[in-house]
Amino acid sequence: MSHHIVEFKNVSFRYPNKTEALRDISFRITHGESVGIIGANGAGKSTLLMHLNGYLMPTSGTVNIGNLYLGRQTRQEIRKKVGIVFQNPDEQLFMPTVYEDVAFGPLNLGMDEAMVRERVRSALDLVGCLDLQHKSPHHLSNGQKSSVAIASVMAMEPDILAMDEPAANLDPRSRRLLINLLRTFEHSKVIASHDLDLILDVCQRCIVIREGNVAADGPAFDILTNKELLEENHLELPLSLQRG
Amino acid sequence: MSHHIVEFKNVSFRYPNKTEALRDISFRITHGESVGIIGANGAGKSTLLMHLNGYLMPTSGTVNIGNLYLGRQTRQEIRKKVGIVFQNPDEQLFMPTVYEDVAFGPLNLGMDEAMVRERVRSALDLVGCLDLQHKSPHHLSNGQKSSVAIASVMAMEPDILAMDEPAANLDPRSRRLLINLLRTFEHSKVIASHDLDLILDVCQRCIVIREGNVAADGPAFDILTNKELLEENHLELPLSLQRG
Amino acid sequence: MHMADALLSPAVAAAMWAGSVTAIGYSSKKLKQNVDNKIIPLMGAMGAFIFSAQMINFTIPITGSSGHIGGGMILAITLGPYAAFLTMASILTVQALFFADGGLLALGCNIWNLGIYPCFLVYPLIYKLIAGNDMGTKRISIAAIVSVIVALQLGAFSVVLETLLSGKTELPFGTFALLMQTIHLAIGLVEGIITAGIINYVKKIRPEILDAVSFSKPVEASISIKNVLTAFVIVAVVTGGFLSWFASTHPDGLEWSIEKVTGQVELAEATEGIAPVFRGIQKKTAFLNDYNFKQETGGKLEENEAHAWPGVEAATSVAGVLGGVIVLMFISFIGLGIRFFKKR
Amino acid sequence: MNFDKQYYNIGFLDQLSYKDTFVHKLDPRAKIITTSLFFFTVISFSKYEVASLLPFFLYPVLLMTIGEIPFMLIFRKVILVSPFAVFIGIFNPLLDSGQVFIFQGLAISVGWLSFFSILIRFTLTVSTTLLLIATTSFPGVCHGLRQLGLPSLFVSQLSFLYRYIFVLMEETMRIVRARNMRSYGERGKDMRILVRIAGMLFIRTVERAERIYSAMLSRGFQGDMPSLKRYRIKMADVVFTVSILTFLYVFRLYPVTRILGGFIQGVFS
Ligand SMILES: Nc1ncnc2c1ncn2[C@@H]1O[C@H](COP(=O)(O)OP(=O)(O)OP(=O)(O)O)[C@@H](O)[C@H]1O
Ligand SMILES: Nc1ncnc2c1ncn2[C@@H]1O[C@H](COP(=O)(O)OP(=O)(O)OP(=O)(O)O)[C@@H](O)[C@H]1O
Ligand SMILES: [Mg+2]
Ligand SMILES: [Mg+2]
Repeated sequence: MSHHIVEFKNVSFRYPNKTEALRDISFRITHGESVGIIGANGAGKSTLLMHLNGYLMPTSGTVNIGNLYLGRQTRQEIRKKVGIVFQNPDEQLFMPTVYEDVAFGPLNLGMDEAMVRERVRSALDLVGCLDLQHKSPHHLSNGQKSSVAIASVMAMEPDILAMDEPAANLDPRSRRLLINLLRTFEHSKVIASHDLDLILDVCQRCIVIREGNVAADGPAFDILTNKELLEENHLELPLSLQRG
Repeated sequence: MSHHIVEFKNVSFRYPNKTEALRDISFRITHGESVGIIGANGAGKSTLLMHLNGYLMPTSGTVNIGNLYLGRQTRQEIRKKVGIVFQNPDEQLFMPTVYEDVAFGPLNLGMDEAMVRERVRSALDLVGCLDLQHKSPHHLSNGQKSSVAIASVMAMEPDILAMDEPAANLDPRSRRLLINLLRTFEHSKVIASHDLDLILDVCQRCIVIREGNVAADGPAFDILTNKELLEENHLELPLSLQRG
Repeated sequence: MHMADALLSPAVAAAMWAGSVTAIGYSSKKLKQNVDNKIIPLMGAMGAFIFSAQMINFTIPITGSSGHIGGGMILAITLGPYAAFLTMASILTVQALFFADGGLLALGCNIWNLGIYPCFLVYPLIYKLIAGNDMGTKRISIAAIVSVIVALQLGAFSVVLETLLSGKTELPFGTFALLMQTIHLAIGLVEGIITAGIINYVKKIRPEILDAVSFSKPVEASISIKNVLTAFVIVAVVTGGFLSWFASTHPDGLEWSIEKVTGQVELAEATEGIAPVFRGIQKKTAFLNDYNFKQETGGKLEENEAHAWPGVEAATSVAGVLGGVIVLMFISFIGLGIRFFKKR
Repeated sequence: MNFDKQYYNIGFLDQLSYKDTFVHKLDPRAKIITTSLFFFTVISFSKYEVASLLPFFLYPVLLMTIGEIPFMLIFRKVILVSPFAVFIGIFNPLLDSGQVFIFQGLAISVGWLSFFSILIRFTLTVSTTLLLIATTSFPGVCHGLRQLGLPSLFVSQLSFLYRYIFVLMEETMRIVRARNMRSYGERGKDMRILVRIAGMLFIRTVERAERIYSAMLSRGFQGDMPSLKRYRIKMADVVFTVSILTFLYVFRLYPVTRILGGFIQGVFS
């Protein structure tokens, strides 16, 4: 399993409207690491995550995922390994019912019905939403949608997990469930969030992004207790460390 | 000003798909109070807030806002008093530029151009977005959109302010700005959020919603330190009180 | 398929613009009278939806370049004819401005071809008729597919008429029409299926939307059958007239019609002072009278007619070419000059 | 990916339109009027006209240079949309085969003339259209249309459309991405899924429109969109309009290229 690495080498990305969202960014995540990506609004966190399975392709530089270089040919292969939960759950749920939505990925992998059912059940159970399975996604509250979106990615059992602001809509218990889920997920994971307490709980390592580049990279605890560094990046100490 | 009360009496609400989102809920908010609405995902917080200006109408029971009973005739009048910031800023910014958007409300109130300009300026200043005034909403980052949406509601100088999960997209610095803004707003306010630290900072009183009903109602500090109560409701101690 | 500016004559462009603007004014008035304001954001958002839906369409290869995902019909079914027409007009406006799809002059034609037919003819006369009021899945599907096809056929045929009436192309009517109608039959089928699918999906998930959204109730009642019939008669007269004229044995009917439609505009202008000035200048500059325009030996009669067109002479003379090149150089200089001074 | 490109195309033209040059500052009405008359002038030439159309490039070139719009952008978009015009026009040389001599011994068919004429017109009209939007901004155009007398309901709804194109397209883009992530190649991309996605987008659009409406109501909306007077006719607008109209008039009525060419020829002969 040592091949589930993620490596960015001098990656730049410019949106077609000329916004330079990533500038010559490099880092390497080895197998099993859990990495938090933090930074101000507009720093480039989401853009970075979208490179992980080739929704965006670097304008220059190379992205290496599990020993495959990201390119038009390898994209399909890479998508089987990397599961991404996006910022807005509404955009991730497109099937008529929760069940069908979570089953969509496994079905496309060609599994048989019984196995799919099992996968869906366990994924929904993981996020505590088993009782929502016959509801339609637009009849859910925001937090319920987020949980289902997480389940739909977990049902694919990805080798590398990436999440963009996964806790924004969750109530504290679902957030705690998510934290536990992330802690028990033993492969590599990359989490972008403003919820620094979550990062502190889940990640060993933390990368601070500023204007599309790495501003700091190191053990999560060191970075998240460095008040000065955080404030330079429009961040604050994790709340749990603020009054303590 | 003592008439800016908000009173729900035995309000029930059922969505067209038969989900009972509010069940016989009653509470009363007097003038100048700041009230946090907390509860699990799907408890009914957003549904409750949408009753405040008649976007949804109770299936049974009465809603009394500033001594007007919510009904099809009074809705228009009530909307002038209540400013609501919904969860998604994109739905709230509908004019071509930030300036026009913030000016929309005051213009509809029939003010003259000079006064409108003054209102817009001060509202944008409040959220630190004065320099964005000639931009189009689609050129803003998520966090900036949230801030402008807040300004567009503040420009109406509402008597009662309601916000649904206002800090979800904001980075910690913008969140801090919002907290300060809310603290200086002296009329009644109702804030629904999972960010219990924000509630603790801003609200004196706190209402816990469970399955569409009031599970607890009392001083914010008492409720937010009552671990047992919180956990029953899928909540946790505010993060800043957790490790301290 | 969108009509393009370059293929239009002023007369056709102006006529179609007049028609479309009138329809916009009329529909706005009707809407304002009949429907509550809620429809304004709804129309805007639905227009944006059609736009985005077209974009998904691009990822499937069958329809190729620019299938317009049954825009007109889906709007008519959900918003009612007036609102749907205005929304369609807006979509086409945005497309004309940002994608240069068609162009601004051709916008009149495009609004007519892709807006009027689906909303005011096909929706009330075909869709409503087939779908009826019971709204069964099958009937909706059939109604949607048939209507989209018919609407597209009408639109495509109009493109053919407008192009030929403008006289900028030499394509023979039969070939052109055959080509356009066939292509649009295929496109229409795909779009029809998609339209039917969307309507049925919505009906399954949130049936109340179709009822709530269907502002067609009050509006539809106010579409008087008389108006529809009048419109129909006009269309019938235009097409019928054109066809019968075409069927006539006139040997080069196309040239003739072009002269009738566009040539007269030219002539009218010519008598109002272009021609005299033009001739005056010609006399003064003697070598211009000696332009090198000659018929080839086998030149037929129609070439002689073409000869009489003022444009041909000017375009083909050495002087014209030379002058053109000079002017282009001059313009480039102006352009570069401005750039240069701005930089400093 | 075609879809993203289309989206960014809008975005890019949109961004250009927020520049602050002389052309950008003109009243939208001035630009709308001159541009429409420009179009009518250009297409009013006979179908074999080539040389007399060339001076009209001055107008787009002026807009482009003064408005600081990148040439390549416009050029590329003109090429991108050209197939239809080329397709229709290419039959002219085949079908209209009468020959004309340009020089002794050099003969071409008049069909080629009308084909070139179509291409030139096409380039002129398309580039000018794109330049209009790139120098005016869509809200500006809407404002101009409103002041020129189009119904307010139509114009309001047009500006809503524009606003929500950005929201919905971005949303659609993300949905397509989410689907691609879980569809492993070609599976899951068939028409049924397309229809479902479109259907769901439809529902969400309607629900969104309802929320927008409620946001509008809560800010006092009563049926008429308030409008700020953003533009007043200035001297610059009048000067601009009058000079462009004079330019159009002169170059429509006098075969300037021919006169010029003749003059040069005369000098050298
Ligand atoms: N689709 C797009 N087109 C053009 N520019 C974009 C696009 N999406 C983002 N940007 C720009 O790229 C930069 C990085 O954006 P990104 O979304 O990656 O930020 P982020 O770190 O995820 O911010 P947030 O914390 O608000 O989610 C920003 O300046 C943003 O304005
Ligand atoms: N449009 C809708 N149609 C049907 N049911 C709905 C709709 N919106 C919400 N519900 C249901 O109503 C209940 C209350 O939802 P609501 O959105 O008010 O919860 P909430 O407290 O705001 O949750 P969250 O914290 O996740 O935002 C939930 O059970 C939800 O599934
Ligand atoms: Mg982001
Ligand atoms: Mg909510």
